Amino acid sequence: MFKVAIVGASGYTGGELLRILAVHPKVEVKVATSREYAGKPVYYAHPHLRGIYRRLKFTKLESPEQLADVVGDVDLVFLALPHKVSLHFVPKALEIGLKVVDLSADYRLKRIEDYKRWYGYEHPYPDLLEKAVYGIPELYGEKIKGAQLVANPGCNATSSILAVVPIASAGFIDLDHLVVDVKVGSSEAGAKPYRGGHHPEREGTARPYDASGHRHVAELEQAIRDFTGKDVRVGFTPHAVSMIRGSLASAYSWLTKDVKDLDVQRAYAKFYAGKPFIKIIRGPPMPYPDVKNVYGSNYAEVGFALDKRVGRLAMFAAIDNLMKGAAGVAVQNMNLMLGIEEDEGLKYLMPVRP
Amino acid sequence: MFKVAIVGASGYTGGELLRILAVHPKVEVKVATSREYAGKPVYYAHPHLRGIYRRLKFTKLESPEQLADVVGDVDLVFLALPHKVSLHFVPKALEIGLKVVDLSADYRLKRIEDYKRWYGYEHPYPDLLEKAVYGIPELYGEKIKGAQLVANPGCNATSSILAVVPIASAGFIDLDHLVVDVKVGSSEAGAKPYRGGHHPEREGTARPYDASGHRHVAELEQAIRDFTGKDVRVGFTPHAVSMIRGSLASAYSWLTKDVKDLDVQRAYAKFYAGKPFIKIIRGPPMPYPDVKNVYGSNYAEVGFALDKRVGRLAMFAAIDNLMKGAAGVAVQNMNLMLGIEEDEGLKYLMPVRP
Amino acid sequence: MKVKCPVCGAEIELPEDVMDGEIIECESCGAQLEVKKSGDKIELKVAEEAAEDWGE
Repeated sequence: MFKVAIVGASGYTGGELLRILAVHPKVEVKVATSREYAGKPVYYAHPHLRGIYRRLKFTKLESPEQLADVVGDVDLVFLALPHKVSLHFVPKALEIGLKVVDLSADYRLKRIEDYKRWYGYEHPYPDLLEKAVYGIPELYGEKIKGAQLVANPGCNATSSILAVVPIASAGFIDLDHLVVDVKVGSSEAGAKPYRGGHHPEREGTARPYDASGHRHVAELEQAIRDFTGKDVRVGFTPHAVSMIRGSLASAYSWLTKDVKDLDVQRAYAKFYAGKPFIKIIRGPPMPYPDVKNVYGSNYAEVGFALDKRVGRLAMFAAIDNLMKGAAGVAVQNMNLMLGIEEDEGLKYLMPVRP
Repeated sequence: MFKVAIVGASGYTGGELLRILAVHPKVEVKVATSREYAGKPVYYAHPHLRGIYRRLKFTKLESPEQLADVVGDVDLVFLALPHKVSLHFVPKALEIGLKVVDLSADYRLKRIEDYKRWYGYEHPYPDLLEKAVYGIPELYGEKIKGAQLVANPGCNATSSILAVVPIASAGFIDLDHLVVDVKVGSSEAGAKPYRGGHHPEREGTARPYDASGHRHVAELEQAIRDFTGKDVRVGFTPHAVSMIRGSLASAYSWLTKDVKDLDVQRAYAKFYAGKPFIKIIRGPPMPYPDVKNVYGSNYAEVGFALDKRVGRLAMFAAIDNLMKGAAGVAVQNMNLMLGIEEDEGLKYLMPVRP
Repeated sequence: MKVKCPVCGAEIELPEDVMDGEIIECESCGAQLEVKKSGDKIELKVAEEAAEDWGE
């Protein structure tokens, strides 16, 4: 039985980690930390988990130095801390021999200059950037198995990558003309109230944000670089839409080869062969991905639409931003790092529809 | 006092026409037809209009031949009939001397082959196609003033056109690489229940539809042709998202000239100078358009985002699909055709927010 | 005091006591203009930075 700790467990992602691990037969949550809820049972932050984690209370953890005492004897730690806070917890956790799944953005990018541009700071641990493995199992599964440190991906980056990379690496789209338009639910911004996330302001909205360049694009460009060797610049615009969960990426590019629908489907099928959480969608009953088909689960629906008249290919991926986009993939990474079946635990979480 | 008739007045668009015209000081709704609700007061189909249209009942109208008797003595008729039904009503209405605003798609396109391709039929009245004026006042206002027949635009076509045409005609984007991604509310599909519009299926969804070519693109390509002389093919993908009203078009292309934000803003300001229903959005407090800012009104919010790093321009427009996308613009066209102030009546309908 | 809108060129009437940093809306094109006042020189600049509170 493996033991894990969740640092920063009172947020939405922390709640999802607890929800998944409650049905994971080979892993036990030993520690769940939260400054705000320290001393309280976990259901204070996650009312739907009342009666499920009977003895687990939130413990206080304020600085990296306390890691050894608070989580010392676990096998793996999930760091669900804000960006730039996680930064200094990771080295400490590795130092005391823990495997780390970091859900922040602090170790996702390989190039120092990317942190300068997208996050505005000089990364203090460039050596750890090398060591960290980017946590998308469908792309980097083998490396994740042997990893000590996995950087969990951003949710909008995940849906975009799952839609685009198999086709980019198949080499039949014009990578100099690639744009991604993401529609995402309100839970993506986390549990802290702010004006844009206030229900009357969010209900019924459809609006772009960070439209002249959103930081998640750096992860998409990094993955395209890894799989095509090409250094591309992608247009990327997220939109806030009126739903709680879901990230739907719609990527558009133009064909550089005369391909048929079957060729596109084959490219996805080849790339995702044997991957338990990817569903490739084509034809009836619903021809394209829908976030409602993966709600509350770790599945991703991937699909496409070839517009022969225009020679344009649309690539789609629908995920639950809190699951395949955060906590679900974190557990998937944990499984691989601990040598457990990739879908263990996660396979019990069926999509909830309607 | 002008008199108007609404043929097919029991649907959502019919209800919006009644809602607007109830506050229009210079126009009176003489006739509202509906086969299904014939003999019933209008609020049977539109409960929110109870007590507003005291004496107006739905009258039966089944074939073009009955037009003369049922709506004979009005000045203008709105045809809110399904596609290919309106087809044969228009010639008859013109014959008896009525001005016509046709809300169907039957007279929107100038080229016969477009009806072949997008609607699958040989258009029986090519001469009327020439006569019809495409009903977007911000583009064709002068022609609409003198028109006998106006073809009201499609809602997703309207938001796309309002976002793209000013920039396409300013000549600094690559029209060979233009895609439009539209997010639209459930009311766009009309009042008739169908599986995809069933609340449990629609609530919380984000999914593409008609993704390999939606007929509204023909209207966008026609407008671009009219304003640039270029025959372009545009990628166009609508998405069903979880809201009732709203059409947000996000159009993407690449710059062919070194332009700054101010140049883009100027292009919009110049094109839309003096147009009462267009709001150009830039900077605080909300940098981009939001459908919630135009809900229930005839306004359109237009905005943009220049991604200098990628050399990509995003063009946005947010409208209420039932208003600026259907009934609102129909009344705007009516005002122009009858020589009334363009914003008469419509100016009383403030956006409803939050 | 008359100033030209930097976006559409329309003439904008500014009150004498207009403050530095005040936001003026151009009547004709709706552009949001920030007043830059140094000494008696007044200039209107398009308000650019996006308020963070709306984004995620």
